[in-house]
Amino acid sequence: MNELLIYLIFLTGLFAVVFIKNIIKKIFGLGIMNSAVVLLFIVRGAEIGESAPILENTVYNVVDPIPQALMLTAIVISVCITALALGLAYNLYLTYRTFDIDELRDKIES
Amino acid sequence: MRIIKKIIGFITFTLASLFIGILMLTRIPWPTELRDIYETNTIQETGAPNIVSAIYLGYRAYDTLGETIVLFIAAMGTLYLLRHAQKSLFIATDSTKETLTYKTRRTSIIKVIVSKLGPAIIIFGMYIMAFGYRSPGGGFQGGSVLASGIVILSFVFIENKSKYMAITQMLKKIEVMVFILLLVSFFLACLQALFF
Amino acid sequence: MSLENISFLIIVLPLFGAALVLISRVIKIKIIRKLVYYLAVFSALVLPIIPIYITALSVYSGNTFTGTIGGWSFLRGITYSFDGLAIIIIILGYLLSIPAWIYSRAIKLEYDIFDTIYFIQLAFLSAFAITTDIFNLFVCLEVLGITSYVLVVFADKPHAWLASLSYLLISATAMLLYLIGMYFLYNLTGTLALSEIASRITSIHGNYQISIMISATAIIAAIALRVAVVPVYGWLPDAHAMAPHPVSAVLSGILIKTPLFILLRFVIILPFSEFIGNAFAYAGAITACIGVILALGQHDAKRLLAYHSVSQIGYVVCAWGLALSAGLQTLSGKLFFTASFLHALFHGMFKGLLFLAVGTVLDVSDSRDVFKIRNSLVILKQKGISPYIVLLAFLAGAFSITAFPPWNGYISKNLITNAIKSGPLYWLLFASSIGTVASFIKLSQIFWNTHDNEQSTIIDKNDTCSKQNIYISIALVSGTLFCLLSGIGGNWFYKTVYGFVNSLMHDVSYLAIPESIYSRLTLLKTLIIVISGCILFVLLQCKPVKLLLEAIGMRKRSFSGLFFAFFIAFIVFFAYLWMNRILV
Amino acid sequence: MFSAVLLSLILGLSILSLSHKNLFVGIIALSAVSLLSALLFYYLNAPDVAITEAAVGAGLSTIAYLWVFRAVKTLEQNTHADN
Repeated sequence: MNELLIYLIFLTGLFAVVFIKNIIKKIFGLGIMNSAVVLLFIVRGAEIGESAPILENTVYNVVDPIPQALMLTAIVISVCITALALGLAYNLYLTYRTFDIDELRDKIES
Repeated sequence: MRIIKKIIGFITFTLASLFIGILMLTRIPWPTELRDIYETNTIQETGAPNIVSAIYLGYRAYDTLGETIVLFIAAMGTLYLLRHAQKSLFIATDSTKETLTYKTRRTSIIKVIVSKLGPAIIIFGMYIMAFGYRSPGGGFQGGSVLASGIVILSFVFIENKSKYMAITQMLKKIEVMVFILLLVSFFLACLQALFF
Repeated sequence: MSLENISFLIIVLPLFGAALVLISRVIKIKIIRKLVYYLAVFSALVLPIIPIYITALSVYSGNTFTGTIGGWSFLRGITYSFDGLAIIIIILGYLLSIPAWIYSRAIKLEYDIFDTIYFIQLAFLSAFAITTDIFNLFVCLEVLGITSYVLVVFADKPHAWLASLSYLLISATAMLLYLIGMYFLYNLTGTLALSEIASRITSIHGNYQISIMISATAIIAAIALRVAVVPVYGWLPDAHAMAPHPVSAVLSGILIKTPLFILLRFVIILPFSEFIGNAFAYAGAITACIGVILALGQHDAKRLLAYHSVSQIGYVVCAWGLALSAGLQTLSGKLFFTASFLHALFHGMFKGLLFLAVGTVLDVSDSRDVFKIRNSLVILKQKGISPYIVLLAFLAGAFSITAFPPWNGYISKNLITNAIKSGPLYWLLFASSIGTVASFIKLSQIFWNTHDNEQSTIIDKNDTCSKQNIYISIALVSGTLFCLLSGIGGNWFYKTVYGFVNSLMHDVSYLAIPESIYSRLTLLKTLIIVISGCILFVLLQCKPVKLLLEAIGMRKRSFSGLFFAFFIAFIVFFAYLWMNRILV
Repeated sequence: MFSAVLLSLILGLSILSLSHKNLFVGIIALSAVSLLSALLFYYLNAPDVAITEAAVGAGLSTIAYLWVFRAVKTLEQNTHADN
């Protein structure tokens, strides 16, 4: 059930990146896809344990810490990509006053 | 022609997403081997009760270095882009100069709330940084909380542009110092790995 | 200090250089600032040669070292391996980035930011070469990706922004697919080290075969996107044509090849690697052909060169795939792999040189159109740049890429084609060689003299700067010398690379350079290719052919087309693997 | 069950953020997606990821989006004023 929902979230993002023409929404789609991947790792990694991976005296049987550590990196990288893409989109908007990617290509190549 | 292209697009999209779906929906029992290894060894080897912090900043610190560098380059590239955007805008027309002085409405409600909330956020960020090894959090998370605290405060307290420029100069210096600190700590970690 | 720690200096020194460049930004006193800056450059570009040399000697004698970074025990840390593959890639990176860096002094840039990013890229090229951890591979790919997006942006043109944005969007999406593929492999095997995945995947191979295939497809497609093989090459011409010239040289020379060779680390862990090799061989040969056909229809000089990068990477991919399908432990596999790497190295040299030479011409003339730029020698002379050095560099590059005997392209291209011997792959590569000749005759038109429009060459001489021109000359001359010397000393290069490939397989048997490389037959073949290239060029002058090629080359491209091509590659590749499974 | 509810909320919000005409609504919806995933991470025993997602996904990236949105809005108003 959870995986199916995450898959749908991923598809929403992918659809936006491929088919929506507005650059900002493409970048939204990228963020959503990334959230879906992070959710996938965390949801599956939480299956094997029942407490947070912080060891104290009474804690045992923790969830898998590896996906969590990897996803920390993935989240930060995704935000960096978003920021750079936004900078590029803003510059393009400043010059051509549009966010539509096909229109931008036409204006640039003419 | 356009319609054909669109149909091809939809078909390929559907097929590719079907494959991704197979990958995401295959259920295999999650492996526990690495978890067990970390559970038994982390405290002896690193001294940090928080396993995620231990992995993020210890076992896989090399990944974190790469991630920090991605962050650094993205910040540098974005600032470069914005600087050039403003330059080209100034050249383009004189009338657009005003576009860069934003007229924002700062009501007193925002001012009061932010001036109370900002320091609290900054202290929370410092707490997360300092106690990341035993409670959730760590350097990066704390740093980003701290940064959002500073950003929120700067929304309210930067009145004119000259002050803003002074702050960017200071931030530039902080950026350099932090990068050097990062590298120095990396070197120290290397040395520690070599000699001790 | 042990040898392994010295080897890590290869990564640490350029990072240190990048930090020093940043420090020099905030120093107020001018002399100290310059001193720190030159120290940074020295430590990033020159100093690492010593650890590279030491490590290379050790690896060449069969002494590869592996371990985990930071000295943690095996499954916990990130594994690395300094082996033959890593060393040849590091050498490729350093050899080509030094001339490009020298050239970058001649153009207007914000040097501190540019240098920081350039050095970081150099450092992570080495990091990418040594890692054998599947997640660290992802991080390194992201670092290389983000540095190249930012470096493309340095051209400060709207074209470059759009090119960078399209590259960013498609490659970020592909990297997410990589993560999903990695998720499945971790779920299946419970480990991140590639060697460990390899040993576990064979035992569970039967049950989850389809899913393993899809995850392998996802990871391979994400890396193949960076290599720009046939369906997914769409981002490359824009990004490479719009970047500043030294960045184009680096992107074409280094950054599209390293992912291919590192892909080897991933592919050989899979149980069906020889099928993947076959698929790549055919994709490479088709890439070589399509790249040339598209290049013939181009007007923009740098875009034409970018399409030639696509075509030449096709040769590399083809030989790489054949090496994989023959198996790296066999003799012919090693031969193919060596030929593939040599072509990658030599292509990096001559394509970098071509980008720099043609870029110099484009900078001084008003147009980028191959059919409009004329008299460039005169203009160059007026600008104070020595026209003969530029011409020589261009000719060296053109002779190399068209595989003319003493230049280096001759060695590597003929190594590949002679090793293939016959079959459809051979003829595809043959056709693409003919097209290359025709296309470079077309490109050399920019140096032709016409006497009718003298007025366009009136430019005031005041904006010339002799210091910058010296940098251009140094870069171009050193590139020309590289091409010539590596062509003459091809035997030595072959021997060295072969030695590294041997050390990869823990094998010391030695194979001399195939005698047929300077044989009468090969020379005859070169002659045939050159003559038919000339004929093709004449044929291209007639109207209908020209119009057709232009219609193909200048066709309207859309952003979503990039994604459709990516999906098609994904589907076809998976279908190919699936068919092979049914047949076997 | 709780996670399924949260995930369907996230799905709905992400569709809203992509389909709504106003970019501002999209930005806020995206920020809400990040916050809800942070909540889910906390529920799934991943407090570190939750903090990061809340600080970075909902904080910093939303600020970046809002900055671009505001700049674009001012530009639009100025062009209208010029015309």
